[in-house]
Amino acid sequence: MLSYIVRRILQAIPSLIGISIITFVLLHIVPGNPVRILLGQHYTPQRAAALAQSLGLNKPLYMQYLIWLWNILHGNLGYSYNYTEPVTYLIGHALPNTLSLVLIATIFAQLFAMLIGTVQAYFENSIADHVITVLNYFFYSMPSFWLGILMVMFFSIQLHWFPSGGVVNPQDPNPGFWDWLHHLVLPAATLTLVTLAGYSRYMRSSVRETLLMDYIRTARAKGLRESQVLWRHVLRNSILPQITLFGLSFPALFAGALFIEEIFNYPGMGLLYWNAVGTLDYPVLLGVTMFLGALTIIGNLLADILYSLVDPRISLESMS
Amino acid sequence: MAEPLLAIRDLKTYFVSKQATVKAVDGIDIEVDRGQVVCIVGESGCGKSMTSLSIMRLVPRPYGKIVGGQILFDGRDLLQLSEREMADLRGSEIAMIFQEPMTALNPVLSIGTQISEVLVRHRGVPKREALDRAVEMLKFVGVPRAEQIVREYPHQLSGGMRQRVMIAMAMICEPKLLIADEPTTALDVTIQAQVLDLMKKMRRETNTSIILITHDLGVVADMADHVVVMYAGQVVESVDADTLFSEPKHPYTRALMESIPSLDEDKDVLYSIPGTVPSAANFPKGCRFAERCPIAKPSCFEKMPELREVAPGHWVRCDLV
Amino acid sequence: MSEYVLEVQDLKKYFPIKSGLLKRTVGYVRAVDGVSFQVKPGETLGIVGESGCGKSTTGRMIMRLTTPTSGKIILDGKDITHAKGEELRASRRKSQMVFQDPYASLNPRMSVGESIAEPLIVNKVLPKSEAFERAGELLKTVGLRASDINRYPHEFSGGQRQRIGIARALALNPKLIVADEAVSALDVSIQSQILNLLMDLKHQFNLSYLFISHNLAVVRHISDRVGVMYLGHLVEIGPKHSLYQDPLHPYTQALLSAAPEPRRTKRRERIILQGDVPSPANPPSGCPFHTRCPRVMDVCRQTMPKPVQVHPDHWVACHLHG
Amino acid sequence: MVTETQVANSAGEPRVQATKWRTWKRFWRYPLSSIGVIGMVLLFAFCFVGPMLYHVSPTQGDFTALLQPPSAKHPLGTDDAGHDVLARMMVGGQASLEVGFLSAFVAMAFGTLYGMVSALAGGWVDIILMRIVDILLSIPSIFILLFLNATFKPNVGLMIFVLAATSWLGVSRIVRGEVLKIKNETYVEAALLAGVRTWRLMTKYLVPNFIGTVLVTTTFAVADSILSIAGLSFLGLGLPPPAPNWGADLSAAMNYIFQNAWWLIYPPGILILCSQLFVNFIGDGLRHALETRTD
Repeated sequence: MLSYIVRRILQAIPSLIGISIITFVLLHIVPGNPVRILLGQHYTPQRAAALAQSLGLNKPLYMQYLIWLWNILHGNLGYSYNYTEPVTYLIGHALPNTLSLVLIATIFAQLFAMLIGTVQAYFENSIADHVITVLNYFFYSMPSFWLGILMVMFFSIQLHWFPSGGVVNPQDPNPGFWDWLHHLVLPAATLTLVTLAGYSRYMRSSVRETLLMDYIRTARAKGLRESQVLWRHVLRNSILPQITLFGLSFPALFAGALFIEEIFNYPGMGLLYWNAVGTLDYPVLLGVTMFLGALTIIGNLLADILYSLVDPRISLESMS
Repeated sequence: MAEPLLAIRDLKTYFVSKQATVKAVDGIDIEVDRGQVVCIVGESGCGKSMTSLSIMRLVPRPYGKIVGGQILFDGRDLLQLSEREMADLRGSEIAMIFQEPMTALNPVLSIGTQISEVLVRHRGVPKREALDRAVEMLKFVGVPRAEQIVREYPHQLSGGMRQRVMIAMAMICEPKLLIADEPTTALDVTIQAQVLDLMKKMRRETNTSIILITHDLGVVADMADHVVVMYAGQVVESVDADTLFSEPKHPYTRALMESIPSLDEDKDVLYSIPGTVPSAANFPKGCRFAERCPIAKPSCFEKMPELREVAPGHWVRCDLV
Repeated sequence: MSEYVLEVQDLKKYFPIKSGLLKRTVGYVRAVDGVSFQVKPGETLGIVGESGCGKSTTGRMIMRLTTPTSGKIILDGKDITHAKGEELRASRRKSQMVFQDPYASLNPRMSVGESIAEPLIVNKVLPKSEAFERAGELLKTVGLRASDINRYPHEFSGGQRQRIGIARALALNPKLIVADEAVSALDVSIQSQILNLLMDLKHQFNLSYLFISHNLAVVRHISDRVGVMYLGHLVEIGPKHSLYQDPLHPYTQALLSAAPEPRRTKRRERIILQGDVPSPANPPSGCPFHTRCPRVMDVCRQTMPKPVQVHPDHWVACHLHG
Repeated sequence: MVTETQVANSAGEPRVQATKWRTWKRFWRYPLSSIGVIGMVLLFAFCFVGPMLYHVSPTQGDFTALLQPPSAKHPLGTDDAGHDVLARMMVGGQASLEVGFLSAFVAMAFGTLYGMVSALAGGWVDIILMRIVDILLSIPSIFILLFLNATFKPNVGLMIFVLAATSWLGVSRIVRGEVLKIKNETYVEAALLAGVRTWRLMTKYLVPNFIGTVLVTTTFAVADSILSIAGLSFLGLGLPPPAPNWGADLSAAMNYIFQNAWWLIYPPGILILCSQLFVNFIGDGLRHALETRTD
């Protein structure tokens, strides 16, 4: 097990290098000059040259990359051009917010999806199945940013149940856990709803397929109660594809979080990136992309480990 | 003569959808005595597997429906039982094994769990004890290293071992009736011999009645006390095994025997039954075999023959014998 | 003109087992481990054995769908073991194959006429319109209607599809047809139709067959000579009457005794072999059958027996003989 | 004894239509397909035919009616600059639909080629090509889109290219999987034995047998692209103003959320939602039609 994890992490290194090269090249081949943006009205050729020198932007591209790579090996993601703070510091503040949003949404979405999908598949073609199918289509097709706005409109502006944005109440000198949770409800609910629909569609077809398997017929031929058939025989097999989906859905979740952070003014990775785009803040852009790439790879690794725990046919050794 | 353990009377199992009604089983009568091995033989699509699933009341939903008849088991009509009562019988009084031992076992549960859960469910035996009994049962069906096998998973076993596990699972509650649906079709000849041998041993030692469903007349000759030949959803011949092989009466049974190559006899040309089985969604009104029958008369196409007793205990659905 | 249509010499196929980070080869599955035999013109050689014995791999190597690890395949006097490109294409006009699964062997997106005419068109034997005409004739030859050429595979039953597959195999007038479990997926009544058809065609076109099957009775019926395979080895080969009446190898004896016969009167004493076939990834030393052999001797565990001729043309590889 | 020719009477079998038509029939029999197709036609008509019938400029403000709820003069109300919302909705969808469909088809073509090459080449080529796809897939595409749009001045052509550049990945993976599966089918082996060469193998054996799956994937890619454009515009990075766009209008509407300007918030959202729904319906219809080819 441990050797497997180590090996997978070693295998992730080329992927991470790949991500960094792609992002790095992409950032530097596009038109636009951060120096010009940073200096704004104070722009003069001399100042620009000096600034470029101090930022290391006058070196050849491969040198810039190697320097950046060297720094990263020392835990240094560079300094933001904009905030003059270390990128690690900025990410350190943004990451917990995004992670709590994304993790809470995935966990809730997965749990509800399992429940809903199972009920739908088990009572296929019942009224409940049809109603849920319609709702699923609706939320599956719903753009997250529109749903976010509607949530704010109803639950915040009309009903005053939840705040419309932010992480904590800025007026409160020392906000507690409940305040934080109160601010998290709407963004997390929005992200949950838009991901839930996709998961539960998947779960429905997965349970449907499992129900047709020979071993379910065997379980019934053994006289097991329907609840036993469902819990012991159907569910364990049906969640297998769901686990893979969990691993694969990280990029989409981060994308969804980006819009939600924007709407709810929730200072996470998405908002950080979004603000950096406008000013071509290379170190921040690179840092955020690298981090999300790494998280995606970790997510896949987690999913694989989880999979091997549930499915005895897969041994971690044979998967590499 | 004592009352049979199982008596199927005029059983009809149809698949009903908007487009068509498929008469998979169309009015069959079968009796199984205690300790007897009854083979149901026929080609694919003749309704033999649906018969077995009907006895278990496991006809695939939502389209499959038992539309008529009786299944009297030990004096009770299974078709009248509630779903709950039926579940109590399955695995305990009537057990079943299937053709594909790979897909019939749950891939994510250990062999031990899958065998012992039957005991836990029907006999209320505590889990630990049930596991011990599972080990004993595995030894009984000839599985080597039984103590380790209970902790292993289906994919770690060979086909023959999996079928032994299925048999252990089916027999652990000592059912009165075992239904085996093509239990050796997926196995190699030498492994098939092992499994058939095991089933004979089971029958000897537990006096369980067996319904063996197969398309292989060789297996029938090896195992059966009584044989039921099915064609197009109906029983066409029903007789004790010795008579079947010495004096087959129905043209279909005879044709079937003639079309099999032999291990020690030269045949220049095999008999072959012309055409194909009529579609179960659209049976002809007369005899269902008439179209392919070498001795059919015009009357055969007009009127469906009854299953009649042509000699004591020898039932044939043909008016010409 | 050579004496044999097909000659196979010491044919081997080892599939590498790869493992680890760098996908190193850690061992081999010895699917076929030194098989030799010949097929004469107009002869049918049957190959029987249980699953995993290497009979299908042998057939696929002869068709060059799998590349042999070592050994020689001589088709109609020409060594095709390492044939490539056009040379291989030319060799395939002399040998064709009939597959097991009649449902998977036809392209669902092509009409049966297109499927049958395909070898004629791509080999530029006939122009397109004539190729289709020929496809119609071939359909008649295998007992279907010429008008069926425009229909699609899903409109046919399993037995009919198998006929279509046979018609396709006949299109190029091959000398040899390799039939890999060609009737195993069919019901007995359909099976006998196809067997009769194959025997008809053999006389009509003077074909040779390599007939691979696990069904002993079927192989006996169709073959002139029969070879028995076990764990990648040909353990016995001989004329069918000699082999079925007087099986020499203990495995052949067990196999024959285990095959259920549809008859109640005469019953052979059944030899029940113990255990399963060993894994070809880790075959036993000496004779491959010694782990299950009821008549095993010390020598069997150490040395691989050499084939010896016991009766005319009847060879066996067993220490009990020779 | 029965002879061979007697044996093979294939009489009494119902005629079945050829494969293509059966698939079509299955598609139309699926209730959601027709809703999707009709809905999509209506949506196209709304965006492209609508402006020809409804002659109100989407970009010229009516200064007598700023931020007005629906009225007879402005059936869907006006925004803060007095623009007619209905006119903006009609014109605003044009680019979304164009870019959505075209980019998905560019992605389909490239992804199919890439996946097929990868599967057929095998070995190291396959490993490297797929590793590239894996790496690209682990970067959330919206981040790349954001960045590209922020630095280039986007136009329709560029948007098609940029969106196709991120959505071909999924197609290539699916095609590779399908080709690997079909490559092992017996009918492909039979084709090899018949002497079929690579090009013919690809066009007559591989493509016809996986094109259905690709079509389904492409349909869902259309939905994704339309959503991405709306999303980018929502973040202010779509096609540059003054050209109206659903996403951009929704973003603008957010400023009036406290004034409860619902007529600004519902129309663009509903239109995006409908475009997604209809495309998903069509995709599911196709999937359903292609799922069980033989029964």
